[in-house]
Amino acid sequence: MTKHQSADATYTASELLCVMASRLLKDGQIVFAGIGVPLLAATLAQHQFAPHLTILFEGGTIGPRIVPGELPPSTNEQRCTRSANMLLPITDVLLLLQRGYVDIGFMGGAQIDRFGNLNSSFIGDADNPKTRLPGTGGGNDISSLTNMIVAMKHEKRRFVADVDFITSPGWVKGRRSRAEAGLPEGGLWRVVTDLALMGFDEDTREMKVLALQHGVTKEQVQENTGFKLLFDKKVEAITPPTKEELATLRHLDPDRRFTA
Amino acid sequence: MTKHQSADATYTASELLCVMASRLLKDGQIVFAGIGVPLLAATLAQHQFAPHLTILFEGGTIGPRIVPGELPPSTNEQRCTRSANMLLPITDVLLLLQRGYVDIGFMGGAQIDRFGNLNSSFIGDADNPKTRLPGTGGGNDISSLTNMIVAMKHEKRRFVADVDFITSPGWVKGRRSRAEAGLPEGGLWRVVTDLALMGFDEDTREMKVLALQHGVTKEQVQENTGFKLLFDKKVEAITPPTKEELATLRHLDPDRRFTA
Amino acid sequence: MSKDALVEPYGQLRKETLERDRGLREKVMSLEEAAKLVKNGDHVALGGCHLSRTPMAMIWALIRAKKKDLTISRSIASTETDLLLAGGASRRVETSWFSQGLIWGVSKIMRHYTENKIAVFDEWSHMSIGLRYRAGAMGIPFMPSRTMLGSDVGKRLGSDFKTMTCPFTGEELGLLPALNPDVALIHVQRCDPYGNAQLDGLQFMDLDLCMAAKRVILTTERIVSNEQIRRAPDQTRIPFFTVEAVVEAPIGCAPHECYGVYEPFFTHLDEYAAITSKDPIKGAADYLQRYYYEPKSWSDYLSQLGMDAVLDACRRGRSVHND
Amino acid sequence: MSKDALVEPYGQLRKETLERDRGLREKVMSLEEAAKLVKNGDHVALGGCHLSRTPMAMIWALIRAKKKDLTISRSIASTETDLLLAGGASRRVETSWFSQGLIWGVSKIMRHYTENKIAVFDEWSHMSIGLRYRAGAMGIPFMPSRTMLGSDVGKRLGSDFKTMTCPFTGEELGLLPALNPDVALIHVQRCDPYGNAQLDGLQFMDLDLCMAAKRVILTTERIVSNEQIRRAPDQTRIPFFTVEAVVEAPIGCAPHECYGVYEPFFTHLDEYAAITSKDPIKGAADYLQRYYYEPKSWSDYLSQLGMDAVLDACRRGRSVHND
Repeated sequence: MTKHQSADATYTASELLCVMASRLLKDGQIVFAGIGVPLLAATLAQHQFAPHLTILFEGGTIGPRIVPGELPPSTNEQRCTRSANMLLPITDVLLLLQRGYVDIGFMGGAQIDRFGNLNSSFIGDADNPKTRLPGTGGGNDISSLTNMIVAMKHEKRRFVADVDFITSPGWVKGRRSRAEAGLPEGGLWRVVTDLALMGFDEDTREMKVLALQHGVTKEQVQENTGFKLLFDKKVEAITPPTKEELATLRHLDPDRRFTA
Repeated sequence: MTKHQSADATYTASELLCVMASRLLKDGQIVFAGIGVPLLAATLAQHQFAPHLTILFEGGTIGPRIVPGELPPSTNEQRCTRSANMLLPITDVLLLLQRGYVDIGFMGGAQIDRFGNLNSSFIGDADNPKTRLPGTGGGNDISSLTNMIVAMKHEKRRFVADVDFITSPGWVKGRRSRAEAGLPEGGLWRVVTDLALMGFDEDTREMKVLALQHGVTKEQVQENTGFKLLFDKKVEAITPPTKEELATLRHLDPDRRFTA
Repeated sequence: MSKDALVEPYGQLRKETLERDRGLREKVMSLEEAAKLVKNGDHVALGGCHLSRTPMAMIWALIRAKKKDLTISRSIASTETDLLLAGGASRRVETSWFSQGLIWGVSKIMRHYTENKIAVFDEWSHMSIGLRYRAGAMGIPFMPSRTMLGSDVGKRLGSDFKTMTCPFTGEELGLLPALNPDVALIHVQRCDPYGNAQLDGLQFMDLDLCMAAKRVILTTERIVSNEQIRRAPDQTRIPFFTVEAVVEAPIGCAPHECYGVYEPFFTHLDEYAAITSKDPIKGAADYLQRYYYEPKSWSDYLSQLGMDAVLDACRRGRSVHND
Repeated sequence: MSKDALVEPYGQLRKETLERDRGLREKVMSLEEAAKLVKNGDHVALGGCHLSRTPMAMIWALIRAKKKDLTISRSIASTETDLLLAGGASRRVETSWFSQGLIWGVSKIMRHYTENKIAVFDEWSHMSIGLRYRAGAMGIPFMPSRTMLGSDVGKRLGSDFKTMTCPFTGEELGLLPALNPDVALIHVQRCDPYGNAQLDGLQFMDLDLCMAAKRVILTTERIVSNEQIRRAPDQTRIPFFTVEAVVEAPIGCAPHECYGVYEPFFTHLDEYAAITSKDPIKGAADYLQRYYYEPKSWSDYLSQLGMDAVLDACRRGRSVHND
């Protein structure tokens, strides 16, 4: 486990992702969150500054309260439903995305490319894969139907020029190709990693570094990326996780189920 | 109110329709019943010989028990739901027809033609009607999606060569025209009136008298019909309502809400 | 914009939806305040069906507020739509069936307005109305179906009802255009101040309506706490983020019924049928004057119906819970 | 016949449905009797999702009965589908996600069977799987949708996933073929002897599955009287006439969860992950031997899981009802 460190705290890469991702959310939003970091980050945002933010889970839950220390193994079990406002069939909770009720979709990622396409299906050729991964789940639906935040570890083998297989479409082949494929507006909005915060160029839709994690250089980010990154004119420095953020996070996940 | 009479009972036309129609049902069937005579007839069948028959109501009820003397004003109120097996949204109960779960649809009718098409929308030209009627309700869906029984009073103005407006399709223009319009199998199966029981010719799909009510002649039926009827080779005589049938019916509708 | 196209373009529908304030927030207000959320010319879809869970208090408030040019849609329309025509609020109705009820005969008000071409009554099959709302709720522009084919109901709708050949099976299908009403009016047994609503008994088309509509106005027999809702989230049928207004309106469907709370006010409905059948214009005007314009409040309206009638309807309504 | 066409022709689907005995009749039987209703080669859809309300007892019975060539579909597949592959019952899986769960990593059994081309794993988006069942439930041959466009998930499905231009809006749409499984296996908290089932908590895709399938086998925590069901008809989620068999199977999802009754058996799932990750072939064979082939009965299987584990899972499961 890589330890990260600021002036007044030590934290894991997963904790860093959770904190950084939580700051991207706004109070009052409706956030479709996957298991792991997304669930924790959205819950952290609720506890810190967004009490009216609503979490949706793929299993069919609208607006639950996550019980600290009782994190669910996926977003489909009863632990996801505690004190929820409503439960819906799976298809119907996914249809909320299609109807346009959701502000942000929020997932982890195995492999991402310069246009923000995600692969969670095949490593290598799909007809003869090196590794068969679990597949899209709701990822394809979420990425097709709303603005996305992806949180993942920043590694060269994960950040590739072209994913082996587009499981969840970002900006497809860049420029207008997403809209031309028939997909609605929305698309990959932010990528949060342990090294940087990235967005996508308005025209070409190539990945662009917007801000750097505490103590990280542009060169380090580029070195850990398998394609040439764009850098924003004004790359900002991210404030490291505060003690309060980390304390809340550790209260939520005392067993380090998702933050080890 | 016309009084009808057999050797051992007196009854109204509506009572006669209920009794005759109930005899067309079979135990174990799933019957989509409209308000009025259909509801009563299906309930009568349950009480007489079909305890495992299931009634569906358009309001969303599956398998209710009708409380004698508390007949609902339509099939959309809570009186329809007493001791039901399940309640569904309206669209979903109608979709049961489309999925093919329903044996028989059972409605009343305002106007019918020789091919069993029903009109409950316009008397006269639709663009300039003499009378605007309430419309199809579920009639079009039921008649499009399952085998139908229609129960109605036998009057010349109701039995016309061509209805002014096809609200609920029977055999459309006869022969293969129903299938050619894209409608599934099924179609108008039986018409029950206070004068006769009718079906439809297998080839031409024209209305054909199968049996006569007690004391009614072929001539009487033809006289009260606005087009030339076919008669089955072997037109049978219908056994009049029994005392038991009438007693059960009057127990169900003591206020004569639908049987006056 | 939405008035021009039969089916709202998807980009526009999404934009309007995302611009709504969908945060978890209180939205309790009066009938009069809620009425301001309905604009002249809006497509207003009514929840419930026929004599059941009709959002009567909100309709009452809209007629009192002198709304105009509303398009009304409902699975089955009854006296509430009579009064929307007679009160001048609507000149267009989309439904599958429109009259007070079988036992009262054909609505003379509906006949007067439609036969004299004062108002338009667009007829769709019952399932088709439901599937139009459902397509709207799902964010798709149409729903395939298998009814209205071969009938004049389908033909009369012209290009609003299309057909296609299924690319998987070669079958002929009807295509129903999605309907995303500007406003849905829904009456529920209980909801919280945010609009999370729990519905007992028959659901009709209400969940689809709420998901499809651009604004939902909930009237409710009672407002309960959000904590009470959260104790049984699998009983919630309408999610708060679809809802724009919550109005507490006890006996809010009178003289129609609310499942488990009260049955229809049958005697009143008989009287309504009698005076509107005799003379649909004067009868409706007199009825509106007495029950809609003169009462100072919804409670005053209920007083006009009479305490005995209220108690009787409630006694019968609760009977559904008896063994 | 149904094996040949991606979407079953409507006439055939209706005919098969109408030929079923849909009368109100008792259909209680044993796991072994119910297993006989599943034929080799059937498309078997599994209810629940991931680790929730998995119809494990029925799957256990099918593997013990040495079923072959089943096509398995599910919203999200987990250890139950591992075992259907490892037990030789299935060589084709249609789902959106297939592994034990994020915290246990990628299923080695899934990898072994798919990477070595012993079994096929057809991947659809999660909503697409749901809409395929829903189209099947509604009796339409396809459902329009707006996902899988622009992705390799859509491309890889070839002509099974089609597109069209909407005749109302000119928009590009995906078309998902209806799915009417031969059999659906569903586990519920309670149902009556006829198959009227009430489901607490998360519903997943189960209602659509029941409406779509040609035969439904219900396993249930407990069988209640029809009178009990009739006291709260608005709580019924599955209508009896879709159901072919009712089997009482307490703790019937173990080691997965059943909402409000028990949570997953986490320690057992950790052990399962350990032995199948080490060697997916031998690990699965040993697991099947111990938990699937050796036990004399479902109760004997539960004994293998251990009384302490059962009590602990139930204690955690009931906690969802605590304030």
